[in-house]
Amino acid sequence: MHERVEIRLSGSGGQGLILAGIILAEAAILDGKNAVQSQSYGPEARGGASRAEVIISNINIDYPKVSNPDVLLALTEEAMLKYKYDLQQKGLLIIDSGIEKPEDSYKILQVPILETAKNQVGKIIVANILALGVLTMATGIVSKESIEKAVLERVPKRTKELNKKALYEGFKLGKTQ
Amino acid sequence: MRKELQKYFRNDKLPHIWCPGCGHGIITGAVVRAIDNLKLNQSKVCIVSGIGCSSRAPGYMNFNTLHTTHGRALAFATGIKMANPDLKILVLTGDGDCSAIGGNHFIHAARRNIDITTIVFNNSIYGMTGGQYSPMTPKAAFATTAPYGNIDRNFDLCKLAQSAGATYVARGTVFHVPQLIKLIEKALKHKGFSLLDVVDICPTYFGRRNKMSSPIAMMNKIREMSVTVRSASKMSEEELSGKIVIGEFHEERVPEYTEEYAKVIEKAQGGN
Amino acid sequence: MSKKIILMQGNEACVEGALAAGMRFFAGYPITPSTEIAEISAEKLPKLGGKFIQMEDEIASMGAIIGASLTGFKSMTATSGPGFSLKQENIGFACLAEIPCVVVNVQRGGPSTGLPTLPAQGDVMQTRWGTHGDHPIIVISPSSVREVYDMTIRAFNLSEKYRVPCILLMDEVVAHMREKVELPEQSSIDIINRKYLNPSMSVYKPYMDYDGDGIPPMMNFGDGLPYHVTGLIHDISGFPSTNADVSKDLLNRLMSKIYNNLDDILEYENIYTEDAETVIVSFGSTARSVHRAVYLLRQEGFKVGMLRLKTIWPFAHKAIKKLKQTPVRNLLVAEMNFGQLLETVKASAEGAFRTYGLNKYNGELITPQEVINKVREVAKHA
Amino acid sequence: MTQKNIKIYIDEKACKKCGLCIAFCPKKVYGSEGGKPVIVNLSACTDCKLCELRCPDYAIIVGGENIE
Repeated sequence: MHERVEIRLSGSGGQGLILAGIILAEAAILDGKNAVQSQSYGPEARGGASRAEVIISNINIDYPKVSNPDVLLALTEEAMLKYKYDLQQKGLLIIDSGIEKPEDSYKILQVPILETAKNQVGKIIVANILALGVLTMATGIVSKESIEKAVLERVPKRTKELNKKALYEGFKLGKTQ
Repeated sequence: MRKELQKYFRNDKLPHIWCPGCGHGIITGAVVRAIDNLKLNQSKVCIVSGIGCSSRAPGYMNFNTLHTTHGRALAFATGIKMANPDLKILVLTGDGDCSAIGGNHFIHAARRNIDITTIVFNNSIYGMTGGQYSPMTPKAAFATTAPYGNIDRNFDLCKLAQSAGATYVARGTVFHVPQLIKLIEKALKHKGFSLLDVVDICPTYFGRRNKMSSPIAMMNKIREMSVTVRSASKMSEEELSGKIVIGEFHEERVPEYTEEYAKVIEKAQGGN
Repeated sequence: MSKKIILMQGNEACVEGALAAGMRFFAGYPITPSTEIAEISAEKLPKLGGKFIQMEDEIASMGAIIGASLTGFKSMTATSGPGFSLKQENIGFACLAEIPCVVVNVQRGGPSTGLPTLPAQGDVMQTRWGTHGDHPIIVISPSSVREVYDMTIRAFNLSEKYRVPCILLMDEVVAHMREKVELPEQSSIDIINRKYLNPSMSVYKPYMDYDGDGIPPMMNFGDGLPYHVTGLIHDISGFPSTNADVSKDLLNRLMSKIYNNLDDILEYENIYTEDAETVIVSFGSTARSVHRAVYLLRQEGFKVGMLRLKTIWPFAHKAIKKLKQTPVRNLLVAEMNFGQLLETVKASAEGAFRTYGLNKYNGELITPQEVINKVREVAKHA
Repeated sequence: MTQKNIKIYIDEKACKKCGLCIAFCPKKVYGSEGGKPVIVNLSACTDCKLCELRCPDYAIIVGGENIE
């Protein structure tokens, strides 16, 4: 893997992207790598475009911010338009099917994250975990075992099964491409 | 000074800095007598003050004494009481210190019902800085910063304390000293936030500017204007105008803050 | 053996470090970006029998920790921007009355309400001179989550040892980022506690330099002999004095107890400075960008190094002095402000180096690329 | 009712001559000598101790036991 991989997870406030970022970073640590997680931090607690950023590396991470993401996940069009400006030309853009696909030269993976969370898993609220499944399969940045362990350690006990199901649906969606 | 009271004073620091006829010495004497009557453990008493003439009192008193910043005595005292609830905490404060710069700390200490006895040396003026009007200066009174008469409306500290949540509220005066000592004893025995508003005299700054330059004239004014809570209850608002209502206004038993926090500790450590 | 490796937020590491150092009292008031420190303290302190209180404002919080410290509790408060401004008067009280306490300031953009959620390093001078009058103070600044943990412990140790408020100067980046950390076992941590007076003494003079080290031993309120503490200039017995010699002697002792112990207090890190022509001075999260830039520039063959200050105040003049014995010609001071530390570095350099500032104050962390660009520009001048 | 062996001690060094004791003694026990209280009518004293309690400077002791 690269010395330093930069991932940006974006969507609207309240979609649980910061939690997703934390879980992704924890999965990387479980894999024995270094990880730094940070977030944009606005005054609004809900709504608006929000992002979480994770840097994963085999060596020490000094500069803690994402400058040119290798991967951008966007769950809403607003977030995609706001945050794709500095995605690397060879980067990967993962977007929800509800978003109009941009005419960019990035590698684009468009999958029905929100719809699957709502209809297959049964709760739109687990879209963040489902997205992590997609991202894991599409990038191989963290191992499936570690992301599963990290998810189960972070989510509330009574939602473990639901989140596990979401993660596995994400794995499936990530693999289909 | 009476022999049995000497141990409560730092005798090498006396005489105090207060002007002739200043009521601060009377209140300080009453506090010490109340402590003696209750036989409080001297090494477990902690007296905290802010800034101003009255806040010099702890310096003369032989206890754990803390002379803090202007208006902040209750904040420091809250830290002490929280950390060590075994200590008996008194806050000695002036009317400006307590109700202006320290007003916010005052209402929140009352709201928490933390076990602190606050005694306000209420002489209606800033003495240390030379006679400016305070939130307790009566309307139309004169002060160096109110040369045309004070237009500010003044606080009723007892009403403020009670509505903020204080669980013992009383008012005494430097004229009615035997009653004052009893009120201080009651306040000290009360578990929770107790406020004692003590109507005090400042002949030097308040008196001179308001045609009462002698302490005797100021004392006479207190004597004339004082009515008991009981008599006041039968008087109209008009009749009460300008009067000083003295006695106990409020007393209730409400869970005390540090006792409530002890329950938080219990809960956090696995109890219920 | 160390504890398990986990992902931890800077503000969380601050509380963990404080608890490891023995903090048992926290008073605070919510303010971004320091609030998590209060929230986590509220949860964790009572579990250890410690006390947490949310006061009515920042002023009260500072007063409360001074009060608690006087009863023997290791005490801390945490704040940011406007809240740090409000604490200044009582920080001065703690300096003069020599009450150990730790004040965490998570810097955000200012002045005034400024940029509450965004990073800055604009409080460098306020930490030194925020309260009025001449006074000593110790300010230390971490660059990583693990260092937040270590430095919070160090803040308590320094504060207890020297009876001085110690300010942990963080910034929003370090406070809010989560990072992999490996915390040490409690048994491997050095803890320093305040000096107490031999309890057999029958008279206690709270400001008497019994041991000749400039640091008077303490006694807890309620533990025995009554004594007086005041924010007025006081003599060795603790009582107010306006005597000229008393005033002079007290201020001299307050200053010398810090300035006689600089070897113990000052910490800094030199990276590639031995052969560098340009050295970048930085601290806090900015130092991480600088580190990245130095790494990249070295790969290109640039003779560049960095000096990272861990102790901000007192200023590490000796670190600048040592650079005078190296080939360094340029000093570049990178900070998220208009150049607050730059002025001190310039004075310390005494003309021995060309000094430049790299200053950013738009609510964003300085990037490695910006550092690289500035180093190239400086190299052209040379 | 008067008590025979009541003594009043005035600490002249502590007294700041405010006159409160003289003015407010219910039995007019004190007279003034250049502002300082002097005892002019000891037999009238009822041992009420108001002068002692109201003295801002702790300069008065009323009663037998503590007086040298």
